[in-house]
Amino acid sequence: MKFAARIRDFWNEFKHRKIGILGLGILVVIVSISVLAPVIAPMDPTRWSDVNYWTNNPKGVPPTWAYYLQGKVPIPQLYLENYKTKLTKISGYPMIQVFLPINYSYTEFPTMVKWKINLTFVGAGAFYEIYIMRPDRKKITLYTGTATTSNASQGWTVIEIDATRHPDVERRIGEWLSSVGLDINKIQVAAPIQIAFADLKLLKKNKVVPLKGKYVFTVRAIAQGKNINVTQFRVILGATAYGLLGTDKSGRDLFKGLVWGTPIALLIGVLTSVLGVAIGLLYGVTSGYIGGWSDEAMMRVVDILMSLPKLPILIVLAIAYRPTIWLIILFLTIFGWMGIARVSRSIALQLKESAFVEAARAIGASRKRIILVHIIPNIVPYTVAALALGIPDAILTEAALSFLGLGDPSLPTWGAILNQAQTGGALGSGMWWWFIPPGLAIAVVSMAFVFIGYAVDEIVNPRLRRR
Amino acid sequence: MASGLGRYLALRAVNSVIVIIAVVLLTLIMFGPLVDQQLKAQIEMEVRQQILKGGAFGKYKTPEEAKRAMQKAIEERIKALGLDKPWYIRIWGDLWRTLTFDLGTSWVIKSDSGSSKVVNILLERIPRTVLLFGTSTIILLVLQLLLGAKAAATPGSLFDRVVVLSGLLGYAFATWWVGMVLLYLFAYLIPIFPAGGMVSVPPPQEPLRYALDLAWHMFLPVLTILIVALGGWAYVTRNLMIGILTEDYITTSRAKGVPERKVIYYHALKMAAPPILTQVTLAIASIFTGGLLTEIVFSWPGMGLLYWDAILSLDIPVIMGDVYFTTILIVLANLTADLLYGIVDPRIRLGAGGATL
Amino acid sequence: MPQSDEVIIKVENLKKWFPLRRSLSDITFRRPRRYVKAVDGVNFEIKRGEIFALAGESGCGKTTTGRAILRLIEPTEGRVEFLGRDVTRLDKKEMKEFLRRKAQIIFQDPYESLNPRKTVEDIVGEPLEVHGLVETKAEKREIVSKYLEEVGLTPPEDFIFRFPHELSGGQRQRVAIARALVLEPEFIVADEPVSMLDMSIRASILNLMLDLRDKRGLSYLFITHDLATAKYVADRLAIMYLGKIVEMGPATEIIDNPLHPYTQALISAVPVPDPRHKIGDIPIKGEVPSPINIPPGCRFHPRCVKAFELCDKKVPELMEIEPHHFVACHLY
Amino acid sequence: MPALEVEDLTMYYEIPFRGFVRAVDGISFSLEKGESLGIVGESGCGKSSLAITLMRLLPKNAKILKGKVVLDGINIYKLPEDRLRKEIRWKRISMVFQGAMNALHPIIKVGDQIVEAIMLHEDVSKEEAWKRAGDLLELVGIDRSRLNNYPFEFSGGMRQRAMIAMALALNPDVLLADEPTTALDVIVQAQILKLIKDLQRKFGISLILISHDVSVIAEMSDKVAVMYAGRFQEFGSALDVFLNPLHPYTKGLLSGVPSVKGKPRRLKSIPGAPPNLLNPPRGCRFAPRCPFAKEKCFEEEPELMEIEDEHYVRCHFAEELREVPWDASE
Repeated sequence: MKFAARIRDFWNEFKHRKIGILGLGILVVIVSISVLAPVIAPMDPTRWSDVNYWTNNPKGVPPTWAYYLQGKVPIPQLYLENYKTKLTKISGYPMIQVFLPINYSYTEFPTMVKWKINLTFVGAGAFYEIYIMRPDRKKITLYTGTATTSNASQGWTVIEIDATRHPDVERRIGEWLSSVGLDINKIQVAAPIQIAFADLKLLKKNKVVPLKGKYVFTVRAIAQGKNINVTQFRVILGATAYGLLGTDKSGRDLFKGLVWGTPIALLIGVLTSVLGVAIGLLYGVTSGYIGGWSDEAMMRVVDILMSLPKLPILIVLAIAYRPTIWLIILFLTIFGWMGIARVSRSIALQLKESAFVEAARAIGASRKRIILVHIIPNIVPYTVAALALGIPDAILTEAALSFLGLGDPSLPTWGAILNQAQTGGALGSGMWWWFIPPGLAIAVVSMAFVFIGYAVDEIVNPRLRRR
Repeated sequence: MASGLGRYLALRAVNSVIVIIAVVLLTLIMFGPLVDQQLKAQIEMEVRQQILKGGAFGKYKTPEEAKRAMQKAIEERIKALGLDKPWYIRIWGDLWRTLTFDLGTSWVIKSDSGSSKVVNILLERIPRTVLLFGTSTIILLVLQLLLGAKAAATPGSLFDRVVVLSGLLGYAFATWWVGMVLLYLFAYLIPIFPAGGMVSVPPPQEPLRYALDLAWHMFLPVLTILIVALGGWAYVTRNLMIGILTEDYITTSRAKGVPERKVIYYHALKMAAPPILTQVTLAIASIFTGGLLTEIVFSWPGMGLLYWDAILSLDIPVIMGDVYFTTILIVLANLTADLLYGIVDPRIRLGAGGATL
Repeated sequence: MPQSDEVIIKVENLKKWFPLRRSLSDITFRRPRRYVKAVDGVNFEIKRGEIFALAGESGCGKTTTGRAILRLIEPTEGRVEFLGRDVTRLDKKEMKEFLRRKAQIIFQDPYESLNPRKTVEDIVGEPLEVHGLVETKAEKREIVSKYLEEVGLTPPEDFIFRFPHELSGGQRQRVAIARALVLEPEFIVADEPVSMLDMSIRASILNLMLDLRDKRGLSYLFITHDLATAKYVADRLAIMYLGKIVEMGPATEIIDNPLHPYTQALISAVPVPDPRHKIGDIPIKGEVPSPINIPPGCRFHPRCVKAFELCDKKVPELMEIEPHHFVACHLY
Repeated sequence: MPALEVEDLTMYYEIPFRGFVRAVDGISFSLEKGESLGIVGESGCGKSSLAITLMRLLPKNAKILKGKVVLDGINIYKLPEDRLRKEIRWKRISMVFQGAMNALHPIIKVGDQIVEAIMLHEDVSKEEAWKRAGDLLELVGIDRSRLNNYPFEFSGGMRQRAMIAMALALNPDVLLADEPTTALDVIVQAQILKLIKDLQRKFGISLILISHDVSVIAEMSDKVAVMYAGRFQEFGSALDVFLNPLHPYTKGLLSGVPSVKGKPRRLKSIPGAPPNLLNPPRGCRFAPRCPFAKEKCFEEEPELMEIEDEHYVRCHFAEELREVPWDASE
């Protein structure tokens, strides 16, 4: 009852502080995001760094809304799977032709072209060719290949190719261009494959604009044997914008990364800070209450730990151990308790000499009782603010470590995303959606705790109040 | 009676030495096995090359014999270098070598002048980092004193609120990220500043132009550090000043007819200086580390960028050397702050407890 | 007055020396450790039902004496006989079961002596809990209420749930007295119990203490810097200077007829609430020396206006100059 | 013409979210040259607020509602800030604070602090000012060589002496001493009080002494004001107020003060505690604690009335209670 009353008193003070309420509001939002992450952004967070996981996403495209803001309509991600098959024979060998048509009516080029073909055949081997039929009746061969098998009776192959920047595709397009009297090296496009969608007349006038109309992706395969079949033919045309926050150069959905970064940041911040405060409190109180020589020694240890250069040592530890998130929390905790220890000690020293502790000794209270009943409860309020301020500190330090590429490599932490942005040249290629949101997220989460900490500190530590 | 300050500084110096030794020992313990592995692999390769190319290979009758001879030669080399002894014995030698600036050779990274000696690499980098931080810290100190004092003079005013808020926000933003944003805005979107580096390529020859070019390159990184740290520092000063401005001696000053400007910028600020310096001691390491990362963002070729390069190429000797010198710089900065503290506060200088009872 | 001849507490040659921290050079040059001789050989006794006041300026050792008697700080030397037992030799268990129950203390600052996070009930009830004297909450509340009534905090139900910051200074001091009484002690050290309180309520606290003495036969060691208060409450009075008692005797006798030059100076310095009285020159020289470097001989001699050649050589003994009136001065 | 005249001075503090505290409420008095006025009151009665209000040294959240402070014919509340600073402060009215410990700047040399006061107001050379500072230290019984010391090298008593020396540096007309001896031991207190008294006589300064200690006020003052809840409750000559108190509060206060002189008597206290000035009681502010209070006292606040010649009391029943001692209430 007394406890409840104290909480109510505290709340009455707290609710007058706009900044504290703002912090609390942000906190509620980020906690909700963390809890709802599997619903908002379904994915397996441990596969963040697994490039295959993101292979079908467009690479490095901005958020959809940014497109609309510019008054443009982005191309959606197109998955083409409805193909038609035609089986014939050529020189006695079975030949299969597979057609995948698309009515392309967009003003921009697809950012990515990928296909996946499952080819089965009976015989020694198979020859295949992938080409595109354009609305202007021009045919561009994009890729050719042969499949062989050691098992003479049954063979199969999967042709999965990202044609966007594939050297073979680039060469083929170059050949086609020179056949119409153009030089691929003089044309400015984001990816060579896009030329396959370009309006040839305008291209000759140095304008790279898509040609609207019906395109047909075609696979033609001939088997050196009795039989041939295509069991799957899928073409993915990459969108020019993606989701709420776009993708990075590996196609990772940055919105998902941002969402999943939230619980990770909270976990790191809260756990580190709580552990640090608990250790610091116990250490400080012990040191201060015992006093004398051991206090001196314990405080010297704190002094030295405090003067250690935190980041360089974390770098060393991270390189030596290749840490998981738990190990990082441990390392951060090691560096995160000394401040509290100092404060707790100095308060413990004051309290130890205070009249009410002396009064407790005079009535015969044991040392244990004095520490637990009279000293710690009087220090805890001071540590609440430190607890709140320790969280952004831990989050920022972890982010710094991840930014250096030394975080837990499997998880989508905000620092890791920023590291990828830095190494991926996000600034130079103007991919603001890659590095602005994660940094803002770090700041917003940190702000929540800084604001709450400030408000709490003003209440429990009234010396800072405006006079 | 200078013993007060002397004793105080001696204590801090002992502390600093312990810190340096602790950091070096820690890096040695952490990296010992890695370095060993690398060294041994290198020896093996060298010996193999020697035997294969030196024509000695033909002397051996069987491959086994050759292998045994090779193994023996490798072991001899290892023994000669003392690598056969366990790490906890060798570490003291390594410690001594490190402390005396014998930092060995790098694995990958070379200095601008082409040297592979870690010391040379670092000696090139340190002045650049010191330049960046020295400039930032001095500007920071001066501005925060002015802003903090002005905010404290009118607590609750708009100006004061801005200082408080920017102080709080300073806790929340990662310096290096702010650097990324500024760089994007002012080097890519509106290209008025260079996209990185310390000087243009090729650097201007005339000293004045060189200095201007340097300043132009320094502008954004320094601004970054200021944006993030200034609010926080000013906020600390403001809080100290607000406390001080309610003290009796300030009332005395006002009662004496001291102009308000002098009350704030002399009487009160003088009193705030020692605790501000204490705060600086605590903060310096954190801006320094924040700034090391800022170097990376701005490709400022100092000790921070060296961390980045060394991490990417896993050049352990360079990382060890960088850690060592970072520690030394931080320790020196702190000692300077301590020394200044002793100078501005006569109570420390003359030894506390000077009052007669 | 329920005063008897039974000696309840006897202090013999009590000393408390605080060692000074030795600097590095002290250790290297093997300089002897130096001490703050806060209490340096104090002797007195208090009878049952007696109020014995210890007065002096700050730093004279009066507070340290009070703490050392209760072993809230460990005395360096000497004997404290309390109810026939030597307090300085008690072990931990005896301390708790004997000294901590039979002797209590009231502090100067009622704003500091109560834990700000505890209610009045918890504060007053804590001694009962520590000593296992109550089993149920109801029992505790009943006893706490009884003592709150006794110290004038009525009705007790208005106070038990309050926190110290919800009380006035006088009320807090009453809570502190209730806490001291709840174990039914026989002896109380009152360390400047009214000096932090407003003038208008001091008398009520002093009167409460006097009433409790009359009702319960309590004995007090009353520590004060204010001789006017000492004269009002004390039966006997001792004046301390630099860790030693310089004069001791019946309170009115000492104040109306001081013999020691220091006592004389002290009394002449006390302001009087009468506009016809004006402060004159105080017969004393200089300032109090540091208790680290105590002057040889009579420790008051450098400041004494009546000092003669013997004073810096021989330490004067506390001697009975008039019946029950002890003075440590070579003049007598 | 009186050296200092204060009329209806009213000052309040604004407490965020809570309201206003009228710490100084309608204070009027006048002080002749060379006269000393003692203001006595308990903690929170507004006596220290009165001191800073008189000097116009108000904190940011304090506002003057009305009133004037006339010093030598000049209303200092009408003066612009910089004239006040240059012409009045320290030159006309200087101050000695409580605490001794903290009233001097801790890390500026004592000499420099005194010199600063001199040079702010007088056009003298640094050497001249330094010499005068030395003379002032000697005047208060400190060796002039100690000009070079910092305050922390002084004892409490010496610090207060140095403060007095600084206060006298410009021969002020009025010296305001706010609890000048509170943190000091009795002997030092007596010495400092004696020093103030002697110097006041010597230079013909008007003294305003503020203290919670009834005895100190009695020893030092010609006139006495008893302050309670932001208001003067009784005002008159020291002899009148102390020997013939008319206000019940004064009676109660005096009957609770022990003395080393005279026969022991049973001391009496005043029940209850001072009111919270955020919500002062209606009517007489002392009524809730006054054993003689009647219905009228809770409804109507009395004026400060001149009951006897030059003896003012703020009590409806001062006349009726004239002969009634405080004890009668029990």
